[in-house]
Amino acid sequence: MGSLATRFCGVDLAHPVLNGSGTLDALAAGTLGVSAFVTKTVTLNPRAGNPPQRIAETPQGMVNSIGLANPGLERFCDEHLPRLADLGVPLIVSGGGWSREEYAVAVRRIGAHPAVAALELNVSCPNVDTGCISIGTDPAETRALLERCRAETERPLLAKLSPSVADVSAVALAAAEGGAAGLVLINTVRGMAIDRDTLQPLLGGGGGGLSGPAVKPVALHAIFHCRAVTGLPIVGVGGVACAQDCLEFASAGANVVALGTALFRNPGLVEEVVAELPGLLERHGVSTLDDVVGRAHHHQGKALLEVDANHS
Amino acid sequence: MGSLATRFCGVDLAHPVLNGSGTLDALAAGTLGVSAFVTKTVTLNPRAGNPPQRIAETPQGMVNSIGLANPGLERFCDEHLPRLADLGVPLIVSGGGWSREEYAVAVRRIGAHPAVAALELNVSCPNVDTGCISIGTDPAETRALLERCRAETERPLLAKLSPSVADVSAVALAAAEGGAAGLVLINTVRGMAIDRDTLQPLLGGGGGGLSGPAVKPVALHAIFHCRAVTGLPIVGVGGVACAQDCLEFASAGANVVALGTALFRNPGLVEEVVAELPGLLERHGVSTLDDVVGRAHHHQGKALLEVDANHS
Amino acid sequence: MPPDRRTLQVARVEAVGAYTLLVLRNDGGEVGAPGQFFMLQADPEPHGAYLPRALSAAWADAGEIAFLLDVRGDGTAALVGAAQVSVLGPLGHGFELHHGPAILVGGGIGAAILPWLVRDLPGPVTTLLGFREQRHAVCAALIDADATVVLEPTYVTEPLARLLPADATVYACGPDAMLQAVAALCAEHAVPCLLAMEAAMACGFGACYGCAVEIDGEWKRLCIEGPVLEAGRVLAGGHDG
Amino acid sequence: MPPDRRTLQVARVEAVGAYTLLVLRNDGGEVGAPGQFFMLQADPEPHGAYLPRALSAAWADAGEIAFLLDVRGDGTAALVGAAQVSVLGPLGHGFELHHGPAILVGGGIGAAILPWLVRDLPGPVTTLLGFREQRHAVCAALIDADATVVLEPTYVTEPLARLLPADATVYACGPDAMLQAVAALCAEHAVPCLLAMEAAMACGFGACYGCAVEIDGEWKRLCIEGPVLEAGRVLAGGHDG
Ligand SMILES: Cc1cc2nc3c(=O)[nH]c(=O)nc-3n(C[C@H](O)[C@H](O)[C@H](O)COP(=O)(O)OP(=O)(O)OC[C@H]3O[C@@H](n4cnc5c(N)ncnc54)[C@H](O)[C@@H]3O)c2cc1C
Ligand SMILES: Cc1cc2nc3c(=O)[nH]c(=O)nc-3n(C[C@H](O)[C@H](O)[C@H](O)COP(=O)(O)OP(=O)(O)OC[C@H]3O[C@@H](n4cnc5c(N)ncnc54)[C@H](O)[C@@H]3O)c2cc1C
Ligand SMILES: Cc1cc2nc3c(=O)[nH]c(=O)nc-3n(C[C@H](O)[C@H](O)[C@H](O)COP(=O)(O)O)c2cc1C
Ligand SMILES: Cc1cc2nc3c(=O)[nH]c(=O)nc-3n(C[C@H](O)[C@H](O)[C@H](O)COP(=O)(O)O)c2cc1C
Ligand code: FES
Ligand code: FES
Repeated sequence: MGSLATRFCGVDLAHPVLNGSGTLDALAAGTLGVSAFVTKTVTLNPRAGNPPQRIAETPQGMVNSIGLANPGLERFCDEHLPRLADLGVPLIVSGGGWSREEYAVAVRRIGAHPAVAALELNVSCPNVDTGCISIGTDPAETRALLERCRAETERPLLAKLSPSVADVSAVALAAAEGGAAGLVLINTVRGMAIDRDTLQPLLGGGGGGLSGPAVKPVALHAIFHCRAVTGLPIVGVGGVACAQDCLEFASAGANVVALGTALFRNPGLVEEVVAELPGLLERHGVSTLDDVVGRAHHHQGKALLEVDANHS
Repeated sequence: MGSLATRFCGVDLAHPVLNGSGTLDALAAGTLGVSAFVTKTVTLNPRAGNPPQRIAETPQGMVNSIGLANPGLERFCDEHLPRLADLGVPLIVSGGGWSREEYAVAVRRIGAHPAVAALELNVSCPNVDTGCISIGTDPAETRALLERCRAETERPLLAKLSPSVADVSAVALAAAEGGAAGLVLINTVRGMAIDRDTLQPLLGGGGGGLSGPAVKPVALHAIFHCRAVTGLPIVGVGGVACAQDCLEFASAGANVVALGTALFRNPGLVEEVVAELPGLLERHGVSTLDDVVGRAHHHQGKALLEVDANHS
Repeated sequence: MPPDRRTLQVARVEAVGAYTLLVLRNDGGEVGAPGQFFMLQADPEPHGAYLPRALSAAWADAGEIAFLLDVRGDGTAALVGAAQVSVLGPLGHGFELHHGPAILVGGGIGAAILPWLVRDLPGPVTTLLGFREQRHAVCAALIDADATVVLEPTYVTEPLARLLPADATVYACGPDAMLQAVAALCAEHAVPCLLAMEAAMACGFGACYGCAVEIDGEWKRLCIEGPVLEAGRVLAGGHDG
Repeated sequence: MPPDRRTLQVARVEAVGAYTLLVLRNDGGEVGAPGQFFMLQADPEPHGAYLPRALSAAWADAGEIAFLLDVRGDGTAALVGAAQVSVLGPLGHGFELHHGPAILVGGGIGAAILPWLVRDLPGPVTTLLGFREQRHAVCAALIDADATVVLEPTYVTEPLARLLPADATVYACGPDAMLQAVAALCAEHAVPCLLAMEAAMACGFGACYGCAVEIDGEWKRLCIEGPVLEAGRVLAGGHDG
């Protein structure tokens, strides 16, 4: 049986299963076995988040309008980061903002902390008014943001992108050109829920972001195309619910995967997936997930990729 | 009990339940009780469609890569249209193309047929290389297309839009400015499926379009925002599976709804929903679906709408 | 620190008037304290209920864990039809059991949480219960044979107002409006008051930030801070969400 | 014209070697002819199988409809565990029953379709069956006690080649590669040949265009044109999809 250990953007990982930003508070519940802990998105100023109701169940998924509730850069660095540093796994800190400068300030401060292995730039949160996602819908803005932030740290920068754009691979390419070391795909898909009794918007934020198995096909599509266009390493996230999903995400182009919404239902899932992976890899005739990465791109020469690339 | 009869873009309908384009062949299976029949998208030239496998099951949905298989304008008008005219319900013909001129030719020819009540312009199919969806991701192109086609017919033109864009309401607004009488929201969401055994792309077309209950939150979001921005009447489609869904879609801003993927599982669903609607409307204290249309927009003055509008 | 998750067999399901009692065979696993809650999901995963449901135990010990359910939607319906249930918990903070007399106030299915509390409270207990209709009140027998039961249009705050001031701690669970009224009454009479609150929850263990409630004047996670809170922590602001 | 959909009770479920026999109580509803198929879904809707599954009847009459299933995934697993099943059909075109001798060729679960055919064919029948392993071959007894059964690595085309040419019609069902081989053999000997084919289907009644197969040199809907087709209509092109 092969090993699950891998390396992602220069960070050594015991296995390829992480958590999605904003879907695990390791200070409240522990790491649940993830090989690297990804923090909830931190912004320059503290944010209370959106008023309740913040979550709605949907067919094989949920819509959330948390609204980037977080303690702000200052308190995060002073109070949270030192405790996160003691978790014993590499840290990936997610940052968000409303302008290039806000991101740059956060990246400089966070990137300077020795416990931080990499930074994730969230340019894709659907639950805030401007900022974040408006950067992430514009390739030029995304490129400029990455360039600006690259100047602030030696740590690898990952760009987390939204699938709710006309062509996510164009944004991914811009991120690559700006100096992103890797991509995180996908953030939630824009969605909305209506209260079945009052017929009013159910969520306090009005709209929200759809996650869970429902969006798995959307994630696979984004990963496949961004991989084809950029060749960057990818954290695959979006509806991953079992070891088999990890293989499918890897084949589409993800080097490692992150569990998000699935953790809410089962905090033991990371350990279950990690336990199941070696056997599943063996059944597929390979010894590591790396052997599967990008396999869907090498079909019948390159025919399929070309057919599909035309579609975007 | 109230009446289900309604009027949409000048077309009298016995009730508010239609079919989604490409999800019912009335010549093969009858109208199944829809109040107006929407055809599969017709293109200038015949199209064989994509190679198999064309469909994949996903959590609470499916991904298809049919690829606009259709007999082409000529055969459609000569062989299909006369038979469709005998169905006894208003016809809405969906047209697609690769250039403004192709759409214009189709609109002129189809719009001239006396049995055609309205035309739907599909600018949102994810399963063809260029054309269609590349128009529908660009507001200026969409406006120009509508303007060009308006010149060719007196019939109402409906624009069918894709949710896989950064801001569908901007495209909707452009369609409105170009002269669209109404909107059809949503077409499928870009997605992909991987064969669980070979880990290769499962669909012959590589990528495809996600539909079914999984995308319901995405449809509600698009309808809500396009309604807010354009005020145009809307055919709501995307995961509708029961009478309750019709009310939620109406509240978000749909005047009538269309059943798509749900028909594949249950061709009797139109009749079931139509039978259930009056009682459900009564439980909500209203007598027609019109009474519910747009209700989600009139919350606490206008506060919620404004909160949410900021999010896009 | 990671919450405990296990699969338990359903021992029995009984109608209790309009509500349903779901009793799980416990495997000797930890059950926590009255007021704590569990995230439950039918196993195998039910159709139409992607997320687990938050439920407070009606009572629990090494042998069994019981829940009183208001079966409203797909999730609870699947639970009362299941042969086994996946159970995450105990979660959150339960009631701090004060010495001395206790006044228990339950509204509707909020009463579900009280049987265990009645059993464990060290001092004398007075129980006040309010329900919509008689069929909901049937569960009063599970809680306290001597309970004062009122039906709408009478609110449970009426008998409570007659008892106050009192040298007692008030433990309340029920709809938000009732909790606010109870908290206001207790504040007026400077009577200590603990509220068991509800919010839409996706995870129950602090991961999703979905269960925000205005606590200490800020949106905080109910699953971490509560679900049982001192009334003073939530009364102050009065959130407008 | 709209396909008929009804809910039928499961009469019995039996293991037949590696396969499973699912017998539904028919309510006297229409059953069509051998080779037609039905879209089946467990009722209530199962978790993990959003679309119904296409299955050809193993046999059917006013009293019961039987299916022989290869339980591979969530949909078929839910069917064999269900108490009732929603059934759409009969759908598509079945076998045209030629007079005179018949040679039946079945490969793997493709044999599921043959019992009804054996029962209804007017002339003498020779049955050739090929399976992966003995446990799959157990179902041969349901089809024809005198069947010639081969196991891999022997292919069912071997005994067929020995029978041809013959003054008979060949009726074949099995994996694509087998059907192509059977069709090629029959074409070579100018023997009439009918193939029951499979394709991924979402609807079964012509609505989704998902079941495209190259028929008469074009992609056509198998659910409308087939699933039973004259071999000549599919042999010609040889699709590369
Ligand atoms: C700490 C805590 C303890 C609880 N204890 C108990 C208890 O002991 N007994 C008990 O019966 N209940 C209890 N509840 C409430 C219980 O969790 C809910 O009643 C239960 O989730 C309802 O599930 P359901 O499947 O019946 O209904 P559903 O309404 O189908 O499921 C609830 C789900 O639907 C969503 N939803 C709710 N309302 C709407 C709406 N109007 N429109 C659209 N979506 C909606 C919610 O977000 C949730 O995901 C408790 C809740 C909490 C937070
Ligand atoms: C006309 C017709 C008649 C048939 N008759 C019979 C019969 O009599 N007996 C019988 O056993 N079978 C029959 N089949 C085949 C049967 O429909 C399939 O075996 C069945 O759908 C499998 O369902 P499942 O739930 O077991 O497997 P699953 O594989 O879980 O379900 C099949 C679903 O998964 C998708 N899928 C299939 N393969 C993959 C893959 N590698 N990766 C990802 N997704 C995949 C398909 O699109 C389909 O939606 C027939 C098919 C047709 C078209
Ligand atoms: C409740 C919730 C909160 C989230 N918060 C964040 C966040 O703060 N930053 C971020 O980049 N992504 C956030 N996400 C997105 C997830 O990290 C992930 O990209 C998305 O949910 C898709 O994965 P999933 O389907 O596995 O959940 C959040 C998702 C959920 C459900
Ligand atoms: C198999 C299939 C084929 C479709 N073909 C078309 C089409 O030709 N033209 C079009 O505008 N939309 C087409 N659609 C999109 C549907 O009309 C509808 O917009 C979409 O499926 C979302 O609705 P649903 O979730 O109810 O299916 C197709 C959808 C499916 C599933
Ligand atoms: S329920 Fe998820 S944080 Fe409280
Ligand atoms: S299965 Fe839908 S068209 Fe044939």
